Amino acid sequence: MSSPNGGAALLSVRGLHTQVRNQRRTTTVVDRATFDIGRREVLALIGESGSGKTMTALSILRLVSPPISIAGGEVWYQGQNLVRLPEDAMRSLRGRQIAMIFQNPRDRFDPLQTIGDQLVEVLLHHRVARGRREAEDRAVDLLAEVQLLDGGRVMHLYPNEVSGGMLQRAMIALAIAPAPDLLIADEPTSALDVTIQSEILDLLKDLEAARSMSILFITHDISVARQVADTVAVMYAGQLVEYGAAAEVFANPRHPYTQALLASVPSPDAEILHPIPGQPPALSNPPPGCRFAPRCPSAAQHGRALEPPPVVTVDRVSVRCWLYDPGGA
Amino acid sequence: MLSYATRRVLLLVPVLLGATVVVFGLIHLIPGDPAASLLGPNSTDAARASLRHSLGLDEPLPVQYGKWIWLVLHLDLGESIARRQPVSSIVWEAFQHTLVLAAMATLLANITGLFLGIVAATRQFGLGDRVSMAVAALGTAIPSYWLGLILVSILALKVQLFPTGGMTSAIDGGSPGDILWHLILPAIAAGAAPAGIVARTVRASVLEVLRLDFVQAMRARGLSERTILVRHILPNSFPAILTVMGLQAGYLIGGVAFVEVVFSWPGIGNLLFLSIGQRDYPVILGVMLFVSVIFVLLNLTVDLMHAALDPRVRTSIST
Amino acid sequence: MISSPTSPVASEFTGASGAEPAPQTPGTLRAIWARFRTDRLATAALVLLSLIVVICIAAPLTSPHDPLATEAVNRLAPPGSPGHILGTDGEGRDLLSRLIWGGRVSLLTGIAPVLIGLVVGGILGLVAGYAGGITRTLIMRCVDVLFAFPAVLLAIGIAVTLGPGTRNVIIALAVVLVPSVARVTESATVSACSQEYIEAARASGASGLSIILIQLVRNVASAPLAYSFSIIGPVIVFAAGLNFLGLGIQPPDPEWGSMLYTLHNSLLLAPFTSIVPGIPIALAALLFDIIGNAVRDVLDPRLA
Amino acid sequence: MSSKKPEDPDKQALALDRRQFMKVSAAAAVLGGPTLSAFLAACASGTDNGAARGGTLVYAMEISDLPSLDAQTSLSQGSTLAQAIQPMFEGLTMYDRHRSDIVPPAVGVLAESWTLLDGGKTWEWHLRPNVTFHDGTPWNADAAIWNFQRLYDPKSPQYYELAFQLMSIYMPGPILSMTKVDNLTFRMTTPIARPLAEEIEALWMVSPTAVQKLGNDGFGRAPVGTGGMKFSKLVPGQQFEMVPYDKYWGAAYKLDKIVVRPVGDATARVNALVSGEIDIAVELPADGLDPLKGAGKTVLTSVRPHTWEFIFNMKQPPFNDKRVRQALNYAIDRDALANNILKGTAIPMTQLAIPNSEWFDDGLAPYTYNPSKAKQLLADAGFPKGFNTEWWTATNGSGELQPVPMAEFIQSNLKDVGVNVTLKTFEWTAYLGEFFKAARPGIGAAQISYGWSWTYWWGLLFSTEYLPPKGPLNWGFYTNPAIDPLYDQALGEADQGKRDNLVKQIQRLVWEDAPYLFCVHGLNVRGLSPKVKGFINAKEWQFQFQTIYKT
Repeated sequence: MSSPNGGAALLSVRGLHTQVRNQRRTTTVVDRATFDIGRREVLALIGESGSGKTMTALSILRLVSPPISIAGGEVWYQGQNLVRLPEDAMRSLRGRQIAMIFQNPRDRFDPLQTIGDQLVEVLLHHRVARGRREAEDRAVDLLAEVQLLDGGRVMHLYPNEVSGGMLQRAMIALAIAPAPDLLIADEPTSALDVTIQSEILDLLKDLEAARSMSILFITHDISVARQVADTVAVMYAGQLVEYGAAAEVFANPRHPYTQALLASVPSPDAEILHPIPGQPPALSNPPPGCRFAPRCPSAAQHGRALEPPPVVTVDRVSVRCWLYDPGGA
Repeated sequence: MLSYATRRVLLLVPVLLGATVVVFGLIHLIPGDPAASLLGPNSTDAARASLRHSLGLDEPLPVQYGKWIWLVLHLDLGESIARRQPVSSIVWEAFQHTLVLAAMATLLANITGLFLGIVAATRQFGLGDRVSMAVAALGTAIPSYWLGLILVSILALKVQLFPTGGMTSAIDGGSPGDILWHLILPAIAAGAAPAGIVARTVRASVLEVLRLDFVQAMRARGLSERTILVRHILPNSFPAILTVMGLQAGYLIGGVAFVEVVFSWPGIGNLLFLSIGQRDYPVILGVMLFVSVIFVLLNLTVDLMHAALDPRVRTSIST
Repeated sequence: MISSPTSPVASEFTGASGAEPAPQTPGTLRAIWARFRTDRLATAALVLLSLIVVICIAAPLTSPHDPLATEAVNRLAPPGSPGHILGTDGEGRDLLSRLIWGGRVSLLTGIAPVLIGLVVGGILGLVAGYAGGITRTLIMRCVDVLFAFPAVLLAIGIAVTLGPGTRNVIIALAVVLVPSVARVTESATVSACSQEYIEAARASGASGLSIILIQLVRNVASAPLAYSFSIIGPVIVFAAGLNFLGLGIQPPDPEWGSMLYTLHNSLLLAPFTSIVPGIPIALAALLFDIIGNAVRDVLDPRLA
Repeated sequence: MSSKKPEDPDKQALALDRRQFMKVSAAAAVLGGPTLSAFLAACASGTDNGAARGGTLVYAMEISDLPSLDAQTSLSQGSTLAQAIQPMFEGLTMYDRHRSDIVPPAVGVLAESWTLLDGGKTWEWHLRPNVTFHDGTPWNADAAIWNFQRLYDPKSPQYYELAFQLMSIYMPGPILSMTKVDNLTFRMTTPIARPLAEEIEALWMVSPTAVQKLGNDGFGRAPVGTGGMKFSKLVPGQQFEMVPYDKYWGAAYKLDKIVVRPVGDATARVNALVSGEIDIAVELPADGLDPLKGAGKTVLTSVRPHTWEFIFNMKQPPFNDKRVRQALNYAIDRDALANNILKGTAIPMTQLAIPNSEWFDDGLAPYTYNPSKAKQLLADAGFPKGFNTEWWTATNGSGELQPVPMAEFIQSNLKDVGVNVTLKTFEWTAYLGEFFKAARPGIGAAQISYGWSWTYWWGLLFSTEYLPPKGPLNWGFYTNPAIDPLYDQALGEADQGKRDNLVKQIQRLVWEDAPYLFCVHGLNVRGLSPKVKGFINAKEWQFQFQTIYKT
């Protein structure tokens, strides 16, 4: 799959393959994922929980460790293949050039240190500020940038003393402190109240514009993806099943899973909700051929559920489905 | 924090009261006439009768207990049969020496335990883990009194690097350096088992913290492993480690007893050992009562430090 | 350098994917044994320990000599002497025979207190956790009181009061162990009682009481069992220590700790012989430790 | 008489001067103080270089903690503590331990001489002039009377019951009267003639002023005597120190300081000697001697009056039967006990008296190792299959050698003739406490060792007068009506040869009656650092520090 929006890619993921290995078997959790993120682009990676979205993100940052490992593929960033980069170089790239924020901010802070201390630590570590005083000043500025206006007070609070929304803002401040090119946001709003969700989404959009960052936005929530995405990649059972410009995919979903997904959530266009029948397959024992076949209403149409479907590009949207096989139906 | 501390301190009262009941009970479990045991074989019948009376042994048990506790509250633990000195001063003297040894052993055990535990946790399932945990297992299995004998046999008698026993040199002894020189072998012998336990605890708590999500977030921030370990993982493991370290320090106050005997260290354990041989019951029971108080206070200190170190405990209690 | 630890996501993932069965309750003995056997080190330890235990129990058959027969002309014979594989002690008694006979006492004083502690502490903890209210407060406060003494000193104090002898050492150690078993059992019982099936069974009335208790014991048992197993090793060391201090068995009957104390008089003359009785103490403790760890992993995987 | 240059103790071991063995006769009026010169001349004796002096000596006591240092309660630990505080204290008489050729005789020390009046019932003591205690209190008749009142006069304010209890083992009293004749003379009257010069040898004088000022407990922590060394420092439970007393009346001690530490564990004493932490230790285990010699240390032994035995409980069966007692005496292998278990640090007991002593009876047959004879005697007594019995022993203690291994060996010997002994062990202090309560039903025998060196002991042990509770040493309630007249006769007999004969007759009766399981004579093992010079290996339980110095 190539970048659907064209232009020079900031990050190119090619055939990324991540596995969990234990004594008995090897389970593929990210199956040859291929996609690009352009400069100032927001790519929404959509899928149910357990579909491999987070694994994809962690694989890009190489934050996986045994028994999980990257078994193949490439991740190109500024002419370097991150999969093969030495650990030292990778570490200096983490946070500074590719930052990440997470779903439950409360679990992602050191509970024993104040928010300020943790900000200062990152600022000093990445040499964004020299000396503690300067770092504290910068930290207050950063907190202001994420709409935490009484930064001077927040600095001295412990993570368990502030609300989830404030903490998510603080985490964003932490992430953008070294001015990264790419921000990976893993379900950043899922744990928050709906009102705060949209504030955070707005904040991320603003920051994207103001700091000209790219964002890899991971969510299971189609409505959230609709609000932020330039590009959409839909993941099912470790595989990308549909990948294309957001407008196109949302307007005209091709893969039966994408269609079902869109039908299952409230949207301006859909009046009735249709939950997807059945359960996603166990990745340790995926069905042969098309992984969605057991739940697919259209599987009977092509009758080739037992063979792996090809990836077909239709109108600059890539789809992994027998329905679009040029040689087939 | 303050109310938490107050509550913890108040909870001690029934526990300490119970401890006195246990010790009082033990006095009365001693077979034979306590007065005869307390006064020794050379005592006259009159002296025994007067002691029985002053101990109130001719009165109902609750009255006896009340009178005894009154004496205990005045730090009067009776008089040693063998030494004919107040038990309180004998015990206090010996306790200070035990404290020195227990402190040194605790220090050694904690440093070694921390080192082994961190090595093991950060190399989970690797060679470092296996070696560290094997050392820890050996440490906990080897009897301290046996290790003491082996150390004496090799390092004091064969190589003569260290003294064979005692706390000070007979000639010009007593300087801190001299005491330290006498401390090394007994502290190693006493500290081996706690070191093993601390190592296991450190490994488990560090692994537990390593499993926490914030560690991954720290990595995503680009922090180095060393920074994460030293500034975040260890402080977070520390409350659990501290609890075990405190327990081990408490254990050592009693547990150095065996080592004290092997090294003739003039502490509580040696005192207890001698008093056992001499059937010096007032000293034995005085030691138990005294040490239980110290032990309870030590546990309290550990709890309070735990609270002080962990803002979650602190705030959850202050709100 | 420091390698990366297991990712939290990984365990979550493997759990969700059903890659591992999620063991919750110990299940049948057969299942426990099957899981235990996968630990090769622990299995080897079990075999070796069983061998030691059998040899000691069968002392009348396995001991090459009378452990009390002195041979004054042949005292402190070095290991490998004719007729005395491990040599002889200070009174010319066969060291191996004394170790074998002594093992009976040492193992008994190490294991019996744990068993007593398990039964008594287990019942107390179960009653306290199940009954709650004033009963629980009463029991647990008493337990707290015993916790006010360092274990070593409490055991010494009790043993001294009761007088020397193997039986009294066992009693003293059991008293020391009861509180910790009671605490472990009580907290396990409280958490088990909060589960719905117990609530429901309770609501169904007294007729179901015995069933509840059986059910409860089955659910609670693993924690105190694992705990008890893990302390056998230290208790063996501890019990031998009390004998080392002269609180246990009386001469000339052999026991590892008291043999060690007696032989330390010959430390300079026969260093090896003098420290030999420490070896079985450490070995038994180590083997129990290895087995205890494996048992804990099998019974209570969350603690692993 | 000046003391001789010390000779090789091993060669000297058996060379005992019979004429001097018992020199104090209770019946004869003797002017005492025959060997004061030893104290006075010590400076010039004992070494070939009289000018050599100095050094700090570390002496290890064979007890585990530091009890009160009061000379008059020091016997609570046997004579172990007495040995250690000996440099600070002196009595009216003391053994002259400045010689190694004979068993030390009692000589006048704080008494220059004495006169026996009233057929030996009244002793008139002539005190040494110009002696002061370390605190400046003068030594005179008042001080002497005050000291005896402290022990023997319950009506005096300074009466110290504990001291009396401990001391009465050696001098049971009573003292009928004490009268001051002049400032340096007083008289002491006892109901019968007694060999007081020997009996009060271990009764040392304390400063009345210091006791009054500090109280009995306080005095025990800061003792004041008249000896050549004075107390300087106490580290509770660990050590005490003594330095020379510059106003000492006698020959100055040569050491600059003596440090005394309690090291109760015999092996710990050997270890500390080997590693050089201490300079002198006594009561060393047999297994420690070869390693000590290997480490270049000096090991000294000597045959001195000492017996190690089990006392049978004569009050009940089976030990009220002489055949049983004799049987057991035939059942033990004394040679193996002395030579193998104790590795030659003891000799087999062939009679109560040590070889070559005044009382050694060449015509007395020893109990040999003869198990079949033992079995026969047991069968005759009605125990063909033997019996079970409980015996008590200490685990350590003053003069006790290695009681547990020895008892275990004996136990194993007795098992061979069908007598099953259950041992019950006690630490020394507790053991003495139990021992002094005398035999009780159910206890077959109790172990003890005696370091007696004068006739008087045998009265305490065997005469009807000193049955328990009056005489706590006769644990087993042994009496033989034939002994009493012999003993009375001996006490009053002036002629050395006749008295020795009487004593030998007592011994024959005792040997035949076998109230003890006779075992061994200990050889008084002393270990010395090679740096210790001027040490005189006295043939007595204690040695003196006066002539010692260190290089």
